[in-house]
Amino acid sequence: MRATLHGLHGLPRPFLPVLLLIVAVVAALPLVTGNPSLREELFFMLLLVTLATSVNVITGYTGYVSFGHIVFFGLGGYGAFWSMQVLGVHFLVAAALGVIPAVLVAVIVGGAVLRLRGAYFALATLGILEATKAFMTNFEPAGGAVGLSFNFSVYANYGGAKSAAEMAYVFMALVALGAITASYLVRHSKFGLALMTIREDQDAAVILGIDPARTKVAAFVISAVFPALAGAAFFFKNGIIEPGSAFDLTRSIESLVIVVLGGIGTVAGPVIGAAAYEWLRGFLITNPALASFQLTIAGVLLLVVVLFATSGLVGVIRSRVPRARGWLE
Amino acid sequence: MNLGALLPSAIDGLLLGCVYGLAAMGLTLIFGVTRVVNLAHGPVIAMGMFVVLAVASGAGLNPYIGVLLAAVVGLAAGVVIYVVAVDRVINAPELTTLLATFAVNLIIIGTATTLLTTSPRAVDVDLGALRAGNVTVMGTHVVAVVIAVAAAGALYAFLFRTRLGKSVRAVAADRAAAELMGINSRRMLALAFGLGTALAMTAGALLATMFSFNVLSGGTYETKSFVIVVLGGLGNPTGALIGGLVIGLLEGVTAVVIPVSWVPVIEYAVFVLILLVRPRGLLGSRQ
Amino acid sequence: MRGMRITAAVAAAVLVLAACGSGTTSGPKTLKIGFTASQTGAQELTSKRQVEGIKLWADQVAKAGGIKLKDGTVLTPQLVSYDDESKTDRVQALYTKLINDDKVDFLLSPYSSGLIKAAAVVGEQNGKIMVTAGGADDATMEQGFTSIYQLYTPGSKYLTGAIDLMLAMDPTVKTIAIVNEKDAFSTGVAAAAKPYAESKGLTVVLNEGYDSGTTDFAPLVNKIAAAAPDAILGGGHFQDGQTFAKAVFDKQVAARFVALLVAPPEPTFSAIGAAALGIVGPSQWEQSVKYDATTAAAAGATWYGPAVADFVTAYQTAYGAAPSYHSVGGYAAGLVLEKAIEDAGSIDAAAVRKALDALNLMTLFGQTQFSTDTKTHGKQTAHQMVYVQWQAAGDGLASQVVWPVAVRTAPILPRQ
Amino acid sequence: MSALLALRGVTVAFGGLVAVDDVTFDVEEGSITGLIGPNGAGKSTVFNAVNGVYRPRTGSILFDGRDIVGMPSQRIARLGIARAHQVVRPLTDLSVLDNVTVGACFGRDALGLVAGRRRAAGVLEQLGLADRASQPAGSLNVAQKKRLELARAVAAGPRLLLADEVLAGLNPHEVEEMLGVFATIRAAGVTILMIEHLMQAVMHLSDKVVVLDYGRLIAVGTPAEVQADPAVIEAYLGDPHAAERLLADEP
Amino acid sequence: MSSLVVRGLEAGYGGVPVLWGVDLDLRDGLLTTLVGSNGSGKTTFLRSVMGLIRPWRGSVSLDGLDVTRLSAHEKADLGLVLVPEGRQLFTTMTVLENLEMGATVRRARPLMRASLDEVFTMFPRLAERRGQQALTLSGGEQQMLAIARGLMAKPSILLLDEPSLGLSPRVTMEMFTTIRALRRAGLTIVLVEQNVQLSLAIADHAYVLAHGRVELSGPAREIREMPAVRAAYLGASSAE
Repeated sequence: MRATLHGLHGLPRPFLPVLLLIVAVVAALPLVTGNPSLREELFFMLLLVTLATSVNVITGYTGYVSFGHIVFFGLGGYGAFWSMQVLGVHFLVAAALGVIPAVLVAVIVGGAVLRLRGAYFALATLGILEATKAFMTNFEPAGGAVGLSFNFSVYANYGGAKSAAEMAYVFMALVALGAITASYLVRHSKFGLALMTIREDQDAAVILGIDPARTKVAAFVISAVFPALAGAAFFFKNGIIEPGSAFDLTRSIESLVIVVLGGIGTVAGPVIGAAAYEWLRGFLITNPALASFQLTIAGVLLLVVVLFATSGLVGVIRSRVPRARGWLE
Repeated sequence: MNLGALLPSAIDGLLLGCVYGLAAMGLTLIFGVTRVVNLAHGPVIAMGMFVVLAVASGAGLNPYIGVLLAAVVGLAAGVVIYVVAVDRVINAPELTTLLATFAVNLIIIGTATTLLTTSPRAVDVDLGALRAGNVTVMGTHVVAVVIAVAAAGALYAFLFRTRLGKSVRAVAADRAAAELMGINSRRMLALAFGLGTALAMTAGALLATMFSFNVLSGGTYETKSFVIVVLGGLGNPTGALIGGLVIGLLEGVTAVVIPVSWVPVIEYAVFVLILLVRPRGLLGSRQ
Repeated sequence: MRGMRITAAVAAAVLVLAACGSGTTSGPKTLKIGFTASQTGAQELTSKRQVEGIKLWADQVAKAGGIKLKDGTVLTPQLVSYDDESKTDRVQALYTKLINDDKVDFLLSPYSSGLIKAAAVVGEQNGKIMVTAGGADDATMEQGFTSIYQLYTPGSKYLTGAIDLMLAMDPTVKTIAIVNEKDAFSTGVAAAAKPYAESKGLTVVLNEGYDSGTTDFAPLVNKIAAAAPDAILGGGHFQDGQTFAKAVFDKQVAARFVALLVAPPEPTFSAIGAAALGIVGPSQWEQSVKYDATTAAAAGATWYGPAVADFVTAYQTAYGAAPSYHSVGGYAAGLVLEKAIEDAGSIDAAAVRKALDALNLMTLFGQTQFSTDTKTHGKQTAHQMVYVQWQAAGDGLASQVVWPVAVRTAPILPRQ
Repeated sequence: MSALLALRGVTVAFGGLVAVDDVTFDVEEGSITGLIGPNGAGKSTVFNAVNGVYRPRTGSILFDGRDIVGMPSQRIARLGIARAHQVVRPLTDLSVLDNVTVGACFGRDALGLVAGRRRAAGVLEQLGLADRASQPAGSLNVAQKKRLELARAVAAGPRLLLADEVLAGLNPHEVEEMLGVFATIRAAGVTILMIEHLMQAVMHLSDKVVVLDYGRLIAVGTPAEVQADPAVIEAYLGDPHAAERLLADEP
Repeated sequence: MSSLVVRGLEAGYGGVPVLWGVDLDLRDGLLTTLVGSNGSGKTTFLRSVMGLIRPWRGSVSLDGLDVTRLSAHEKADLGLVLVPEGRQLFTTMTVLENLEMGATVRRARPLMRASLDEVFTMFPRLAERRGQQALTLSGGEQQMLAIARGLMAKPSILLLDEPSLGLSPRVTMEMFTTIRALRRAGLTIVLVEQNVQLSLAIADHAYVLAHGRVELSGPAREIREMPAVRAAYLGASSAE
C-alpha cells in the first residue's frame, strides 16, 4: 500500500512506521519501568498529541481554523461517563458510545458551519463550544453545573484504581497512535488530496469535481472521533467530569498553538509540537525565576513562532537538515 | 414567572447594552479596517478596568478621569500591539493573525496576573439612583451610557467628518487604492487598531465603575463582544452598537421568563444561528 | 515571587534538617509532605493564603525541633509543592509525581473543591493519606475513599446553618429566594439548603442558578425584587457575591435577611460600602472566635496546638497581613496531620489512618472529627461553621460573629 | 458532427449588470471552437455559466443533450467538463504531480489515487512537465503553470475542455509548443472550447470562432469569416472611425 | 517639469518574472500609451513603478530623484498618481468622500476646493451624485470617479490602467475624449489600454510591450500604421 502510494515520489520511506514506533516506545516506557508519574505526564502529552493531530486534519489539511475543537473532547467525555454511570457499561463500550454525540455534532452542526469561511468559521466554532458548555451547565440529566463523578468503587471493576489508570493510559496511547495513523492515511489518500485542494482553492476544487461540503464534513468527523475517545479516557481516569473542564476554550487554543509550533499541515508537526510544548511548559514551571511569568513567556514564544517561523519546528528541521526532509512529513 | 421584572430588566439591559456595544465597536472597527479578529480584546477591556482602579483607588482621583485616561492609554496600547504583533502578518491567513493576537492576550494576562494577582477589585462609585415605581436606574449606569454614546458619537464624527477618519475608512475599503492616493496605509491600520483598543478600554473603564472585576474579567466581555459583532455584522460599528443594545435587551428580558443560567445558552445559540443564516449580521448588507 | 518563597521555605527546612542531622542517633527524619499550589489561574489568591498557612505550620514545627515520636524519632517536615495552574489535569499529574517521584509521606490538598476532587482520586489510587483543606464539597467525600480526610465543614451545612440563624433572628420569615452560582460547589450547597428550608416551613419563591462569569446581576435582582422574598440565600464565590450584594442594595430589594457564600467573611467585602450592611455569610473560621481548652472540654474533644491569638500574631509577623480562614485551614491541616502522626507513633499509613479515624480534636480552627462510615469515610462531622454579619461600627463597617450564640461577638440584626 | 455543448438564449446577470445577454451557440463534438471578444465581453462568464459557477438567469445549457443549468459544479465536472483557468490557480503547496492527480481523481473518470497518480504522470510526460513532478506547484514559472493548469484539466479525462487564455503570457516558442499540445488533446477525442486573445493561434486552431462583445454574440463563423467581419474588427481594435473622429477633432 | 525614467525594470510575482527589463522615458506634457496583449506585463509595469509590488531590479526615477524603493503613498506624495485597473474605488464612501481622499497628498490639500470645482466641471454627473455611495454608480461613472479622484491629487504624472475596461462604446469614446482633454490641459499621462486603436489615436508616443519586454516604441502615429501591430492584435494581415 505504502509503496504504491509513494511509487511516484521516488523511494518509499517508512515514515509512518518510524513515527508510530517512536511514539509507541515512548508511550511504553512508564509501563515497562512502572513509573506512574512518568505515566501521568505522558498521558497528558498523548492527549495533546491526539488533540493537536485531530485539529490539524481540519485546520492544517483543510484550512478551517477550529477554535472550539475541544467540544468533541467534552462530548466524548460526557457520553462515555454518562454511559458508564447510568448504563453501567464497561469503559471500552462507553468510549465507543461517547463517540456518538461527537459525530452527531460534527455532522449536523459541522455540516452547517463548514459553509462559513475564514474568521466566520473560527468564530462559529467558538460559539458552538460556548453554547455547548452553557447548555451542559444547565442540563440536569448530565449533572448540570456539578457534573458527574464516580464512586471510587467503580474502579474495582477494572481491578482497582491503579490498573484502571493503567488501562486508561494504554487506551489513550492507542488513541494517539490511531490519530497519527489516521492523519497519515488522510494525508496520503485521495480524500486528503481533496482536502488540500479545498484548502488551497475551494472554488477551483469544485470545478475540478470535488464536493466540498461532503468532503469537509467527513474531515470534521474524523477530527472529532479521536478527541472524543481521548475525552472518554481522560474523564474516566479523572473520576469527575464537569462542564468547565470538559469544554475548556484554553485547551482548544492550546492544541492550535501546538499545531503551529510543530508545523501546520504535517503529520509529524503536532507530535513534535506537543513534545516541545510540554517540555517548554515543564521548563518554565520548574524554573523559579520564570514560573510566575510562564504565561507571558509562552505568549512571547508563540508570537515569535507566528511572526518568524511560520512553518513551525518541522519547517525549521527540514530547512536545517535537508536529509530529514523525506523522513518528516 | 413574574412579569413585574420585565420593564426594569428591559431598561437595565438597554443601558448595559450601550456599554457592551461600545466594547464591541472596538472589536468590529479593528476587524473592519484590518481584517483581524483581535483575540486580545478581553485583556484590553480588563486593562481599561485597571486604569480606573489606578486612578480612583491608587491616585485617589475621580474615577471618570480614569475613563478618559483609559481611552488615551488604549490608543497608545493599540498602536503598540499593531506594530509589534500584527503588522508583520497583516496579509497572512486568519490563523496567523488569530494566534498573533492570542499571543498578545497571553502576554497581557500573564504579566497582569503576576503583577496584579487575580484578586477581585471594585471601584466604589456612588452617583445615586433614579427611582420610579419598580424601576431603579443607577447613576453610574446613566453616566456610562452617556459616555458610551458620546464615545460612539465621537468615533463617528472622527470617521465621517475628519480627513484622518476618512483615510481610515478609505484603507478599510481598499488598502491598495488608499496607498495610491498617498495615504500611508500602515499608519491607518495602526491607528484603527489604536482606536479599537481605545474603545474597548473605555468600555472596560466604564464597566469598572459599575461592577467588580479582576484581571481575567475581560474574558466574559470578549465573548459577548464576539456575539454582538456577529449580530451587527463584522466590521460594522453602527451594527455593533445596535447589536449591543439587542444583546443587552435579550439578556434582560429573557432572564425574566427563563432561568438566568439559560441566558448564555440562548445567547450563543443565537450567535451560531445568525452566523449560519445571515453571516453578514442582522445589519450587515455591505457586500 | 511566591515560587521563590516556597523555595526559600524548602531551603530553610533543608537547612534545619541538616543542622539536626548530626544530633541524635535514633535519627531525625524528614517528613515529606506534598501538595500543589495554584500559582496561576482562578485559585491563585486563595491558594496562596492556604499555602502560607501550611508553610507557617511547617516552619513552626521545624523551629520547635520537629515532631517527636514516642520511639524517639524526630520528624522534620519538608514541603514539596508544584504549581497546578488551577487545572485538574495538572493536579493529577503532579500528585502522581509527588507520590511516586518525590516519595512524599503524606499529602495535603490544593485549594478548591474541584482540584481536591482530582487530587483525591490520585491519593486514593496510591493509598496515600491526604488531609484536605480548602474544599467543602460533599460529593467528593461520598465516593468511598479510605485515605482522604476533610477538614472543612461540608458545603451542605453552609446555608442550613444560615437558615437556623435566620429563623432565630426573625421567626416571621416565610418566603425565601435561593440563588447561586452555577458551579459545582455552590450548586451543591444550594441543593442542600432547599429541602432544609422547606422542612422548616419556608416557601422557596425563587430558586435559580446564575452563570459563573456573571457580572451584571440586574436581571436576576429585578426578578428577585418582583418575587419579593423575605430573605435571600445563595451566592457563589467572592466576586459574584460582592457584585450581587451591591445589586441587591442598589435595587433596594427589601429582604430582611441576606446570606451569601464565601464573600462576606472576606475583609475586602466591605469595599462595596453600605451595600455590605446586614449581609450574613458562613465562615469556616473567624479570628474573633475563641477556641481553647475550655471549649474543647465542653465538646469532649482534645485541645491541641497554639492558641488563636498566638497563631494570629505569628501569621501577622510572617506575612504582614491578618490570616483568612484559608490560611488557618492550611495551618490546621498540618496540625491535624501532626497530631495523628504523634498518636500513631509512626508514619505508617495504616497506623496514621487509624489515628485519624479516632481523632476528636479541638484546634485553633475548631473541632475536627472524621466520619468512619464507609460511604462517607473521611468527611468532616464536627467542625462548626460560624456566621458573620457586616454591621455598622462608627463611621464604617465591621464584621461581627453572630452565630453560634456561644461564640458570637454581636447579636444578629435584621437588614434595613 | 453533433453539438456536444449547446447554449440556448443564455443570459447571466449580476444585479442590474447583464454580463452575458441572450447568447446562443453550439460546440460540435470533436471540434475546437474559439471564443473571442474584447476584455469584459463576457467570455469568462460564459465559461462560468457552463461549469456551474454562475447560474444563468434565463436560457439553457445542454451538454450531450442534457440541460446542466442548476447542477452543482462538481457534478458538471464529473460529467466530463474540465476547465483550464485564465488566471492559473495551482495548488501552490502541493507538488506538480499532486496538482494533476487532483484532476485525475475527481474528474470524469474519478480514478483512485494510485491510478490517478499514474494517469497524472502520463499527462505530465505528454505536456513536458515530467521533470517537475515532485516540485511544489508554486515554484513553476508562468509557462509551466499554464501547462500545469492544462495538464490538470486533461488528466480529468474530459469530453469537453474549457481552455481560458491558456496561451496568454507565453513566448512564441512556448505558444508553438502549446499548439502541439492542443493538437494532441484534440486527437485524443476531446472537444475544446477556448477563450484566446492570441489571434494567430485561435485562427490557426479553431474550426469555428464565436465572437462576443458587451455580452452579446456579434459573430459566429469560420476563422476567415470572422476576421473579415467589420463588427469584429471594430469590437477588437475599437471603432477605427471613432479613432478617425478623435483624430479629426484634433485642432 | 516632470519626468519619469525607468531603467531595466524587472518584477514578478512569487518568484515568477513578468517584466524582463523594461526601459521607458516619459516626455513631459505628453500622452504616452503602453499597449500589449493580456499578460504582456502592462499592469505589472505600472504596479512596480508605483511600488505596489517591489521591483527586483532596475530603477525608477522621478524628476531626477531615485524613487525605486519608495512605497506607493510616498510616490503619490511626489506627484506620481495611478488610477488602477478595475477602478478600486472606496465603494462604501460617497463620491465626494472619494474625491476628498484623492486630495490626501500635501500638495493637493490646500487646493481641494478648487480641484473639486474643476473635476465637477469636467464630470458634471459626479457633481449630481456627490452624496451617493460610490458602489451605486454605473460602470462609466465609476471610471470617471476613479480618474477624477486621481486628478484631485494634483498629479504631475497620471498613470491610467485600462480606463475603458468594461465600458460601452459610447462611454469609451467619452472616456478617451476626456483623456485627450487632460493631455491638452498639459498633464503628463501614461495610458495603458487594450483599445489599441483609440489609444494610439490620442497618444503622442507609444510603447508596445510583449512578454515583459518593450518590442517597439516610437511616435504613436507611426506605430499605428505598422502592420505588425495589427497582426499582433487581430491575427493575420489577411484580414484586410
